[in-house]
Amino acid sequence: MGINEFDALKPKVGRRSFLKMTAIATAAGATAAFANEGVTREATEEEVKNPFPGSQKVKTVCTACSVGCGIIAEVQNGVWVRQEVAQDHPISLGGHCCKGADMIDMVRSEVRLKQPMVKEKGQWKRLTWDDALDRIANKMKTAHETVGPDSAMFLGSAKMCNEQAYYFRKFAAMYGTNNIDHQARI
Amino acid sequence: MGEYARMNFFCDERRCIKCDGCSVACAEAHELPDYISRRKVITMHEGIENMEYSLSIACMHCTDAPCQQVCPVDCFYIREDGIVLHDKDKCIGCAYCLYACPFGAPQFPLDGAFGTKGVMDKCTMCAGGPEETNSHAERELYGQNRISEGKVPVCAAMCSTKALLVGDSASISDIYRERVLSAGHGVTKQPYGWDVAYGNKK
Amino acid sequence: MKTRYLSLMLLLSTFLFGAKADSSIWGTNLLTHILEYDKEGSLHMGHWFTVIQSTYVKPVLLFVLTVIPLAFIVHYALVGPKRFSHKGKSIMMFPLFKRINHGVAAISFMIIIPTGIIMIFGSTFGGGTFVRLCKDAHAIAAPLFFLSVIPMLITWFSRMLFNLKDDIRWLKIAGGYLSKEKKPVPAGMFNMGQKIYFWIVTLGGLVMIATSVVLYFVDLEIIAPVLEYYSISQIDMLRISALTHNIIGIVIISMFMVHIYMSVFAIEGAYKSMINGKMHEEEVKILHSSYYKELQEKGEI
Amino acid sequence: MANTWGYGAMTNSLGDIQNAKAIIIFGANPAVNHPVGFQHFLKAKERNNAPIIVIDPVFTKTAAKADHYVRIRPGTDIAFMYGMLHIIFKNGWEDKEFIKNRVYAMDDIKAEAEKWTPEKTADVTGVPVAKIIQVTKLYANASVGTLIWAMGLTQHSIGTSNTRLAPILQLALGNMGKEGGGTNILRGHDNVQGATDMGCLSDTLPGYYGLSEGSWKYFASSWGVDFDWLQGRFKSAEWMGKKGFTLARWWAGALNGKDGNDKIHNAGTALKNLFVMGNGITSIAQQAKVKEGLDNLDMLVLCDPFVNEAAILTDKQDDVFILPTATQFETSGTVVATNRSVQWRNQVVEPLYESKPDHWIMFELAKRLGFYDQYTQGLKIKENKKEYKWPEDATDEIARIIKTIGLTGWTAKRVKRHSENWHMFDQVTGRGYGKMKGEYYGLPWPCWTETHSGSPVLYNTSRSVAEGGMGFRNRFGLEHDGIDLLAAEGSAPKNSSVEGGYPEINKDNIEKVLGITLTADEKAKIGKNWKVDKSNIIVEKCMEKGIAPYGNAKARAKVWTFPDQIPMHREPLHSQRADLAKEFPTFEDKENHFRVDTKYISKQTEQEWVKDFPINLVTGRLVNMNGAGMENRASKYLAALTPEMFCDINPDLAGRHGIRDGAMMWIHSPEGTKIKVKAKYSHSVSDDRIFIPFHFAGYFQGEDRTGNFPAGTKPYASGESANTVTNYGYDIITQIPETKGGLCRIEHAEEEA
Repeated sequence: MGINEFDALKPKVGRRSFLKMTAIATAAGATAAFANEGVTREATEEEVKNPFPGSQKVKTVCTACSVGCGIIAEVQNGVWVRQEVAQDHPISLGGHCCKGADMIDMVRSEVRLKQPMVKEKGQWKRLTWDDALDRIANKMKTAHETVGPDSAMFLGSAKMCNEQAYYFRKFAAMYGTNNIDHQARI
Repeated sequence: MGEYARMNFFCDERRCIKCDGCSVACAEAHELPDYISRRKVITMHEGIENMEYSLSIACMHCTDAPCQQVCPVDCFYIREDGIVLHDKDKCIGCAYCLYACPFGAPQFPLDGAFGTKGVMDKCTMCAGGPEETNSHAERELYGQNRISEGKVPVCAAMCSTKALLVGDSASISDIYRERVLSAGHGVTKQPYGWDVAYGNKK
Repeated sequence: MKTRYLSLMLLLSTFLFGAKADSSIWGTNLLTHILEYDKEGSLHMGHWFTVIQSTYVKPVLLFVLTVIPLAFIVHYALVGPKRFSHKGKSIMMFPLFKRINHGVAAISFMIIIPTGIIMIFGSTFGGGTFVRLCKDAHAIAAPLFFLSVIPMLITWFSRMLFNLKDDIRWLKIAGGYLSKEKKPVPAGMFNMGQKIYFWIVTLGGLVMIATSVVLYFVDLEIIAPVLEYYSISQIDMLRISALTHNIIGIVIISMFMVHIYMSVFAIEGAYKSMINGKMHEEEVKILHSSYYKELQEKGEI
Repeated sequence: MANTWGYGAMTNSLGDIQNAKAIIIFGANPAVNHPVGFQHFLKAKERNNAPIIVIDPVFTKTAAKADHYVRIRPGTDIAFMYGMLHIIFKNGWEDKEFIKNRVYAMDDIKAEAEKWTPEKTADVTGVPVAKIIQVTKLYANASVGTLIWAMGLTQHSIGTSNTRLAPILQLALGNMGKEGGGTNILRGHDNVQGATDMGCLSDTLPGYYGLSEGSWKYFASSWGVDFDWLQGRFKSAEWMGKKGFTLARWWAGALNGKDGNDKIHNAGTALKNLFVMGNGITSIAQQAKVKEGLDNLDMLVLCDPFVNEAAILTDKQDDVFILPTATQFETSGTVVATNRSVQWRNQVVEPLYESKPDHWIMFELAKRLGFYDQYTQGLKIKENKKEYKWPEDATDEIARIIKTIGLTGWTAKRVKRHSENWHMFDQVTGRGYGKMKGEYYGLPWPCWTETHSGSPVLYNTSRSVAEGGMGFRNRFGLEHDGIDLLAAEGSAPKNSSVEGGYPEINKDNIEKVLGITLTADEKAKIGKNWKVDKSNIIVEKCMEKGIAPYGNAKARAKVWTFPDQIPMHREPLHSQRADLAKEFPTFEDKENHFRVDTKYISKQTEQEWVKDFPINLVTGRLVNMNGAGMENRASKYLAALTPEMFCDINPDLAGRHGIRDGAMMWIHSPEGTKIKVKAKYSHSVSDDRIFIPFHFAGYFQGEDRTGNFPAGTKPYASGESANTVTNYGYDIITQIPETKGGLCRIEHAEEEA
């Protein structure tokens, strides 16, 4: 079978095509990654069909570095099905490095920690949230009462959002210590 | 430019910084197994001043695709817009396309009987394969079909510095020409016009 | 000897498996391959592979597959098969080990050759599962062939050495197959035709094995130093291997067809000697006259 | 940097770099660390012909795109910058008008720069004289140049001096407060600017309010809690005002000075409980000490979406809690990018498995510790609600309280609107179009009011305050040594009612400076000064008059409270040049430095380190990972790019030690620790230094500890942590570890049988 025998598989040639793509290219201007002028073919009904019917696009922000690239997450029935391109984001212009392009894998990685665990006598044991928090709080409370609040050290994160970071600081303050820090210092 | 323009990839080596955004975006978007790299970024003369450059490489969707010529089972087909695709149901994993390919694009999982090469996998320019467009079968075999959704192939769309361009050759050269002509004219000015006729006025 | 030989093969194959760790095909050497492709001063192997593979391999094989059987039909019709008396004494030609050896080789050929042909004409068979299975069978039968070709080479080596006097005369009369006369043909235990076939199949077969190993493992670390010495890139080695494999393959296919024709049609019942190991006296006397004389001198007859 | 002109943050934005006419990148590798941001650099190069000058010990991917690459000896950035200043002053390339009007004590810098002739600079930095002159000329003569830096400048014992001299260089050239100029520090993590602003630090409260009683009182009342109650939570009033341990040296607190470790001053107790939330403490310098610290803890709590590798590093057998937290995509909130602009991060999916968001854990713990009501009171104050809504109410709480950096405008509603309409902003200037007109993308702080546009370029006097203009902050008094610290006449922001400098606005001077009279009602409402004015009247009035609430002063080149009043070159503690270490010795040892005694000169002179450890050790990042790398190594695609720990080594150096490409090698540190890594030949490093990435963990001094992972949580790649061999040494002000100028010794590792 030669080049031209693949009629069944070949899209029909037509004028009305790639309309959506044109829109994207225009919006992104001269630096757009995609150039489409002159390529025309009929977009069949099947092709414009969304592969993930009923999915929603959620605008969010990459967690890798401080550039703050936009990420568009496509969510179907509460499952993040794929990562879309935020071509219109004013800082990233749709660009991602490998970390950003792989943000979805952070959520769906198979090696995530799946439940609270504690190490007891050198063995990892599963426990419930209530159990875990009770035990931690007990220890902290005892330490606060006996040796004082400065026996605790809080290491926060530059990966948290502002609100969480702020509440982390507040937590340390209300626990009663200034032993709190995060990654700005490394 | 007629309506038979061909779709191409182009990597601007002055801009490529080997961030591997394209290759990971591709792997992630199509959920490839980790031994398949449809796209990869390669650095030459690493660490040598004024010599080092990087390039992103995948199937280049050649006009005279050698893979298509040598394939014993004719599993390749070239779409009207020049995208070179293949039929995984036909492919026998003989790797002749790999031998013919100048770019090392075809990839083979070693999962056949007794470790023989399995069915070939390569860049589809995010255009899927011969299965019904956007069907489950197509996504399983070839990954997303973004072209049919009117979307840009994911590698170029996610290129961090817009080094990787994709589109029909005329438009790619338009973009590249604009980049070259606008050199030295500042970011806010138009590349053409009277205000810059005699160089860059401060 | 056999066990030692088998363990050697096993060792070799495990070693090969261990060797394919870092890819030089898809790794950082990729760009060098790209630069090499059809560049001035390069081997132009990519180009040659594409041209030869896309333009010549199929037609040539098709030619071989049609013309040779046609020639046989013509030969069969005009000259006809040679018939020998089955009455006389039979002479033990092939002891059991050799017969088994030959049998294994025959089975592997019966698998390798048709599957090889099917792969080359893959598109005619529509590709897909059937051809893929053929490919797998092709790969599985290859070690079988390798297992048989080595002892074959060793045991028949001395008998297959050329004896110029007989062999050139044999060639001149084309083995006597073009005439219906039963004149003794100058040949030892094996005639020139058999010798040519033997050397092509064994040595060519070894080349086929070697190239198939290169093709099978894609990036073969152990040959890297050799390639470096000759400044051949791994991908060019693959291309050379694939071309060699196909060209020699076609030659072997044609020789194999002759071999089959000879044993089944041209000499009636000849194939039986490979089953029971015996050949009748008349047949030996005519077709392997020098060997017959040798036996007579030794007084075995 | 904050000590130079008021705020310590990137002054311009990434998009604004496109306006630069020359770019110097000092100890940063944006092509690898901020690849998407680097496109703006490339555009400046392409469209402005802006030369990119990279000054780095290692030939990075950024250097590969640069016009000029300067291979500098680690830890000599100050020498290099003084060398540049020497040439600039000698040729009169400095911006004299700018210095006169807006800079204090530049003469001191000039005097110091006198000493740094190109020859001297070349000797110290290892850069050829011609290259120094060429680069300086190119940069000084560009109409506007931007200066970029990152960890390469800060992670030194003189890191603070580095980050002071770089702004001074920009001040001398008058590149401050201009589009395409500025000092652009590239932050690391996605919200490192935000978390810093939020005061996740041991020496400040949110918004850089200090630990003084006044600040605490302001916060106590803003949080809706009783100040006495809050003070009662602390050991005593004294400890409420003391800086705590830092991330860099908390382990000293756990070790409590035993076995000759540095002494601590921590309210009479060692650290017992460590509570870690999303912090890869396996990438802190001195891993061996970190491990010891972990082993000595009473309880270790690690909250992370993946297993924090501290859990497998420690030999501690009991009370190691690992709690699964939601990823950032399973919770919403605001994040601040490097250019001070805020974005709303939407929740994408519900937390998977049993994971819970960070704040849920904190709230639950607060409940159990008995201060939940006080803890959440601040969320309800604004609208006097019964129930709060996370995170919107927290966002508004922050906006309500933090005035210092002008977060008043960052209400949840506004931030969300920006992120929803991100397509309506210009990529270069960040200006909004259409309905977003009059606002800059992400409202870069200071965003003074709920209608303010945000300030994309700090200290830009060519814009009015309402459009994001301002002078330098008046933070260090009105005069010093008899010299007026306020800006000179004519250097006020556009449309200002005052032409020259003015002090920061407080209750007493507001009427005088602004030339207004307040009503009695207003007078009753306003706070003591603009920072603690809950009514926000001061700021509102200032906006009307085009006045920046924090004043308009001069930037200072001299910080009279620091050990080095002007930045001075000092050799790293482990210097490759023993002779220079004598000429430029480091600081005196510092007692009670963030609660722990820290060695400087005694470490430097302990022995001639370079004799035994001749090779410079440079650590850095890889493009496919960040931080301790756990979350990236948990992705199979990213892990596949660098499946194991390696060391970039020059073939010459490797050859001298008999190390083949791909062979294993040992790296020994002066601290007596070692790591076993794979050698990777690379010409990017010269033959006196090696480069190792710091994203790996799981192995410790040649020992594979990945067996300690709970089943099914082992990442796809593991390796030695680079920080096992980073050297002792901490910044004199901030205690950032000196990981970028250490020494080491290498040897070929024998293959194990």
